[in-house]
Amino acid sequence: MNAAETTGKRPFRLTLPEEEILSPGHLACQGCGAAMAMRYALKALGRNTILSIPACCWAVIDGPFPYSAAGVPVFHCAFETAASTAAGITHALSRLGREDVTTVAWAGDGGTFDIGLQALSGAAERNDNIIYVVYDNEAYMNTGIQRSSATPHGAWTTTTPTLQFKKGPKKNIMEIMVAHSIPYAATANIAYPEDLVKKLRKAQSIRGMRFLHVYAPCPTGWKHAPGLTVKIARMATECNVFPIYEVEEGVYTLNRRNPTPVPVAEYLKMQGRFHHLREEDVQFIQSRVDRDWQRLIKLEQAFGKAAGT
Amino acid sequence: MKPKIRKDGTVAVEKTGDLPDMPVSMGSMKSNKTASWRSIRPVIVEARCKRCMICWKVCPEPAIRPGDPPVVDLDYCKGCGICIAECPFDAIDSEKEGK
Amino acid sequence: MIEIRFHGRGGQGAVKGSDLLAMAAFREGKQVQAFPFFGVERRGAPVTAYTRISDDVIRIHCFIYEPDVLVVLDPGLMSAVPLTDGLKPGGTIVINTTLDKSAFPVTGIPDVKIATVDCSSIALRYGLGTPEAPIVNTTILGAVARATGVVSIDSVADAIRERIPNKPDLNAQAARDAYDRLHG
Amino acid sequence: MKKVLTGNFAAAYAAVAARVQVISAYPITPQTTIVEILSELVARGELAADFIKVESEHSALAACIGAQAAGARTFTATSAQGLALMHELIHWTGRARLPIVLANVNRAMAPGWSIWADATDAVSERDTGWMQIYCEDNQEVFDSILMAYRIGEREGVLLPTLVNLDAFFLSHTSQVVDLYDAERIDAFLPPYRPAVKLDVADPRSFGALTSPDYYYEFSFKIQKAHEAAAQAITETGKEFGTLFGRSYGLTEAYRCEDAEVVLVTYGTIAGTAKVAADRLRNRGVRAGVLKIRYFRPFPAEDVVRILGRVKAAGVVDRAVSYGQAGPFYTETRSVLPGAGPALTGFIAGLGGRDVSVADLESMFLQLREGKPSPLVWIGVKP
Repeated sequence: MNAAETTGKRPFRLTLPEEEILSPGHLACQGCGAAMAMRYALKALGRNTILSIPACCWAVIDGPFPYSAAGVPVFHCAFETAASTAAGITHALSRLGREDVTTVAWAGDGGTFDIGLQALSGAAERNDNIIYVVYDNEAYMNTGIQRSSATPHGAWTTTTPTLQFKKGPKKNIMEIMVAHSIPYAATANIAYPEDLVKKLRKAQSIRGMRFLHVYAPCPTGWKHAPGLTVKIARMATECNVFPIYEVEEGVYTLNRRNPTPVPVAEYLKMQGRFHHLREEDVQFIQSRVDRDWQRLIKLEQAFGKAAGT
Repeated sequence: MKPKIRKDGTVAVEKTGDLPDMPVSMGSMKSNKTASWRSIRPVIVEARCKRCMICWKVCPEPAIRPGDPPVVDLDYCKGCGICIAECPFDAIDSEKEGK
Repeated sequence: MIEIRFHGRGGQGAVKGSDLLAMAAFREGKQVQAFPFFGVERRGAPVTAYTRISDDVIRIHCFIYEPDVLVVLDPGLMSAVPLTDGLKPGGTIVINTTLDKSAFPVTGIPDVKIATVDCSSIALRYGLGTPEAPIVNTTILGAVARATGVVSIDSVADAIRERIPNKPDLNAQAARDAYDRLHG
Repeated sequence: MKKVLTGNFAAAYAAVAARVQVISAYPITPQTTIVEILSELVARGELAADFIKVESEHSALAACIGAQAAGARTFTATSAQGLALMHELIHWTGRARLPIVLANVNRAMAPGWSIWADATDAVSERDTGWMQIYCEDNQEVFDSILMAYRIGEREGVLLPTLVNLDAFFLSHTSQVVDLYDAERIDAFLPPYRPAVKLDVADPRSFGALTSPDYYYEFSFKIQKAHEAAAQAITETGKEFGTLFGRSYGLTEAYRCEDAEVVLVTYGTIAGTAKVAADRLRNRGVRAGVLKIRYFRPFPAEDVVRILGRVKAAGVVDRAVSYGQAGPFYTETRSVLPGAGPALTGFIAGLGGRDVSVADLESMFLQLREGKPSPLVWIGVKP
């Protein structure tokens, strides 16, 4: 027995809720960002949570019949139905008097940006009372790394080989969701779990469609050492590849500014999926990252709290 | 539906009659020890550990319990090395498994 | 079983008329069936609808090929479509027209009874529709009741009041008016 | 209480009588009035349900699946292209063993665009684990939906049901329908209380990755559920008769006891075939009709028992399985012993083509000629 236990005081402080709802033994790859995202999300939301999970890495991570790792009820649904299944769940809960339960649609980028976009748009337009979380690892990882519309310019995937790497920008899912006039949309990053937890708790306090775009690296698909997951994720935000911000009722708030952003080249060189890029490709990507960041700043200037209306 | 749970936490579903009507989980993935996935083992060096609990925070499994010092649960640690990479005090050594 | 076929143009309310006739018969304890010819209906285009009335369960579910009664909401249709095809010998035709029944000679079917009434004028008097497009479906049911006796005028009026949300009493009164004015 | 209602209204009122808690549906001709009347009844507070007005049929069934899994009784309705769009989730519902009830207005598949009656849409969902009922009239639509919940929710069954009504011949046809009274219906159909549901107090995952070690057994259990359903359908159909005065079974045999020729058929054609049989009997032809109510579970015993007594039988399909024959014909053929009656398959009424009493009389008479054929197209232009 150590001193802390006898005195009841602990010589350490936790910055996240201590309770673990996600159980170990799940089937995520070593260093999986999506597993971290779920662990944090459940810490934020608590046990009164029901998940709809479509085809995505998490359909496997949760474990095969007769097991589950999530620790909360999960309905494994069809690929394109995370939002529509969750809509059904939340309406049933409301009808059965369980307003204390949070319904979460939990999908990958393919199930959100691509095949599930129609159902997501429908649920957003109806303002169904769900939290929709997309954990974005920028490709179809569960089927073995095929490009999705969340795959960034320049990336290798098995369907965008290095000789013909992904051309064109990643779809701006946040702007699509903001265009639906939903009450809350935010980006978050597994490298900033306190921010992620705070945003999910804020989302939980709001009714209607709430959308979280969570950045979740995939060592397998991005070709980096599993130990670098958090470093790469952090760098994505530090170099403005993945800014973290919130849009509440149309009001933009940038949660983090980088006085001197890390060059995008630093981020790219850590991942095998970008190793084929030439200097001019890297410069092009840097120019687009800068442009998108400036655009976001202007959105905050125009539609942020300081804009004053 | 009352599943038979074995001592190791696994669910006994051997006969058709043991099965529910659809695939509904009856046990926790906790019965699935993932130690065998590991080729490196994180070893927390107590003397260097400042009890910041970042290793606990970043573990994707979770396989680290907060404590004084924190404890790695080697039944589940997959050896991803995030805790090693993220420790700001270089207090977690990496040891090769099966050496 | 009595089989009645309605002929009108899109917008005149033939389908609703067939339904109201069934409702009236139902009020008298009959088994009924009413349905439109399932076209892609457009204003002005010829429309057909059907009503079956019986003391027994109605099992048949096909179009009416040999009607006992024809109800014609627009006299122009008498020459525009082969309307009297299949009409049973001794059958009845009720026509919305300003003309006398002698203007509608029917050949090849014995003992056809023709009843005419100017439903358009009656409907307009009660404010049903516009001079260009009077709505005559409720009005003509009064004439059908008088000419065929398949339902009473009271049942027709009750069915109209139950099922027509807009101007129910005026619609019912128009039907009674047609009943009274029928030249049979 | 008796009312004159179209088939679509009967379906909507049945959902109300069943006190469904969540509705999710998308409009499509000729189903549209079902969603319109339910929208109106929910808005007026006459039905205490959430109506999720989704952006597609696919989402309609997905939402019903989520709601039913969370413990609510749900209802949806569609037709043709909409049913086809749901197809993936039709399988999902069957394998998830969720007793959802779907009113499907049988309509032809495009192209060319056709909004008219044809059962090919529903028959294409044969292998999904759903029960399938085909209704002859609007009363049967109302009664079948009520019974579908009772049967589907029964322990050991837990299956969804497709309740089919012919486009326009029922959906837009007014008939007298007895809506009974609410107390008796409530006694017949108690509230939905599933043994297992999405419940934070008992967290489980539903439908996870299932290895070959178990998938096979889950499939076996669906087959067993259909066998249990056949029993439940018979029992519930009798009980329904005691309570409401109308009994139902997997099939309905009409004047088959002494029949020399029998037409096997379904939907509204069954009713017209009964009229044809009556008229032929007046002319000395001993004709009978075997109406198939349930396509799944398929009523093999009834078919064998009734057709085993006759010399010649025909199956009238308002659907076709291209490259083979009428789907009800092949099913009927498959259960009959080799020495069974001479069996002819008729295709009739596709795409809303009217099937008249005269057409059906001609089919009966063709059976008497003793030249069975698996595929006869009635009325096809030469």
